[in-house]
Amino acid sequence: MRGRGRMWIAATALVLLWTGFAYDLSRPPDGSDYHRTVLQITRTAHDAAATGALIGRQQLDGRVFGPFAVSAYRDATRAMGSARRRLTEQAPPDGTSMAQRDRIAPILGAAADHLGDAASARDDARLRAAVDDLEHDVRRLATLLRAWQ
Amino acid sequence: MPPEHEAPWRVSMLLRSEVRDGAGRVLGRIADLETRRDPQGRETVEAVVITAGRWGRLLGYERRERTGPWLLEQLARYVLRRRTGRVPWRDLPQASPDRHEGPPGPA
Amino acid sequence: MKRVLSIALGILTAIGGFVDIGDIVANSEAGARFGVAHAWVLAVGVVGICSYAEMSGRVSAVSGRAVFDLVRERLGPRVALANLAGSLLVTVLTLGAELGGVGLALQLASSVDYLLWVPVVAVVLWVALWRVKFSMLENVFGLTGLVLIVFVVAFLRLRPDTGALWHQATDPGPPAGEDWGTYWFFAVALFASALTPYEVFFFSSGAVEEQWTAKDLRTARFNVFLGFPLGGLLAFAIMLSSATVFGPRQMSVDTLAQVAMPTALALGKLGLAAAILGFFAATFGAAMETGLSTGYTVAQYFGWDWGKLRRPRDAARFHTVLIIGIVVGVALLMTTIDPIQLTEYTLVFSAVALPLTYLPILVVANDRDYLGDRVNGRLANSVGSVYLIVVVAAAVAAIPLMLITRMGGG
Amino acid sequence: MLVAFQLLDRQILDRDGRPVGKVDDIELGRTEVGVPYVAALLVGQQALGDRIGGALGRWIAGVARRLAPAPGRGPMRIGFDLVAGVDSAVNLSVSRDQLPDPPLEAWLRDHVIDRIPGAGHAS
Repeated sequence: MRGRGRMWIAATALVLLWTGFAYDLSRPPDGSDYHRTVLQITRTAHDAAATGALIGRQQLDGRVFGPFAVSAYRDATRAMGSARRRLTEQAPPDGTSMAQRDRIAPILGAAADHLGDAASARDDARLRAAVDDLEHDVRRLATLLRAWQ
Repeated sequence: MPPEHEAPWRVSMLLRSEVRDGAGRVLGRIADLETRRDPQGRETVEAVVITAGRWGRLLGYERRERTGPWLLEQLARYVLRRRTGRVPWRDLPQASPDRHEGPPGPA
Repeated sequence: MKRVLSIALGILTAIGGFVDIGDIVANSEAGARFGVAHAWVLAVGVVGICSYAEMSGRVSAVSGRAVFDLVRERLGPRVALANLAGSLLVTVLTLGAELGGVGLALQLASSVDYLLWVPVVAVVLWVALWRVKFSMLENVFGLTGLVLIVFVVAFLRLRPDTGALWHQATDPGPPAGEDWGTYWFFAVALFASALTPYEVFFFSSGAVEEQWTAKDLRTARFNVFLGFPLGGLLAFAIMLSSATVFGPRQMSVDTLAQVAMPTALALGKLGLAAAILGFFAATFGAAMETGLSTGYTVAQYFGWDWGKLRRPRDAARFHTVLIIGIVVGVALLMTTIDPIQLTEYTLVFSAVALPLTYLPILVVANDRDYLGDRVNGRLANSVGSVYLIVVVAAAVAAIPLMLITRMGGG
Repeated sequence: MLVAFQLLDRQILDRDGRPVGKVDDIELGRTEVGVPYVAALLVGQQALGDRIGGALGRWIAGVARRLAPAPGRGPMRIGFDLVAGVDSAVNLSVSRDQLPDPPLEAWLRDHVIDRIPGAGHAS
């Protein structure tokens, strides 16, 4: 009997914990949740752009070989894509959030384009231009990060 | 269940069964069996080691001798609740391998 | 002369073999986000693995019993079965992470997606465990792993701001923009990366299989006490170079390409190639060890025949477990989970599982029935007891920290 | 001797130091006056499953029973008179080849491992 009683307690605790998790995951996001999400997205985009810029610079200096650059760009592009996807997936719950999204969205778009430019650049001149653009994006994203943190 | 009683005993049936004293109070659970070689060369059970805690067996700390670093010694004592004892087999007249009731205790 | 050579070989192999995907990922990530504020954790981890490996090596050499043998004996079949389930889960997760690491290293060298590499790597791994002379392979990969020294060279070439690094290391804590929760989450991950259970399964099983004696024990102590700290130095170099390159740029690390970047920055193509080769050797070597460890733990629990020196048909159950372990590891990666993320989870769970094997070893290392006068001395017991507290604290804290910090994501 | 501590769950090695299995349980005989004595070591997942108990234990024992060559034969028994000595392992005085093959090992060897090329080569 004692064993069964303990089992009931454990089962109840498990169900409660699970319900708590489910509630936490399914409740509509409020302003502070959205703020955290935007912050994460900005950070991901910043890192991806910075990675792209870093590889581009090394490519210009002849410090990396082709396959490495290809897979590093691919990683960065994938991260940038997921950041943009997350931004469109979640609707901003209030006015402040909307303003945040509207500030970050165009930068993400530009950074994604520049990342693509760098990854597909066929000559040094184009690569240099793309890297310069990316570095500009990185600075803008870093400014936003500092402001929002 | 007569066939059950016909089947030979296994050590696992005895371990963790309760040992009671004459008044029916639980002394503890069997943690180990102490054997001695008899004249025919068989390892016969001489006594049972009982512990009061719920853990029958804890890393060998139910043995009498002191081992282990201080920290573990304390931990083991706490879990075993310090009460380990030894009951000679002949004081367990109606011993039977029943997990739930345990052998009726010594006089 | 030959003996000196074999000792040197052992030490070098231990250095190269110390680092695996967990060390690579944890050190690089922590370095980027926290500088060297976790340097002390690495030191604590290295001392821990030294004491743990020394104890289990001694127990196995003197008693002829490997770690999981003793776990079953001391904990009984039920608790040990739960223990086996936990340890096996962590070992298979680690195997998956290492296989993913090999795949990623090959991707960096070839630009072919790692998912295409993983099945190939798995088959090569299985063939290696099935019939190749294992000690030879172990030495080859251990020695090749030594090229990770490139991170030391890269760090020195990067002209680091040593004053700032020294300040971070001596006054540890989260920098601006990070919180204490994340700091401790990374501390647990780093600790777990240095003190992985599979290393000890592998080490003690090797001791039993190669029938170590007291003389071998002395050699093994050399390997442990020199090899592991020097291996830890390689891990530290990864942290340092990551801190130097990514710290000022406020970047975090989440891909293997980023981990390798400092070597390219400092040393160009050659340095980059060395880093990638080092990743490959370190992860493949660790994949062999974790693969074998899945078989060791199960076989030792049930008392089956096991070992890398046995003919497969004489240890059919052991080899079947190995195959299943590798297949599950591959299946894990085929869910397309990011291997770096898998590594992070693996570190959390190995922190949770560590006390399960640490405790029985500490107990047996004190048992005179087993070790006679070779039981732990006062120093070994003081260190062992302190680490018991540390290991339990890390295990208790790991999951809550993971949930609170959302895998350190903030 | 302390039966649970020194015998139960220890590794069994044969005359040549090769593993035979674990002491998964111990069978007790009764002397003329009814005092139990150590009669045999029980080896294999059947005995282990019975000992673990619960659904998991029943499953382990059930699978082992199904694999056994003859149904209803019970777990492998090694008479205690075959035990030469007990240290960190239980050492037998006979060779493993004189004991019955563990069913799971035999099944896996014949159906899986032996079918893969190179199974007979030591590495």
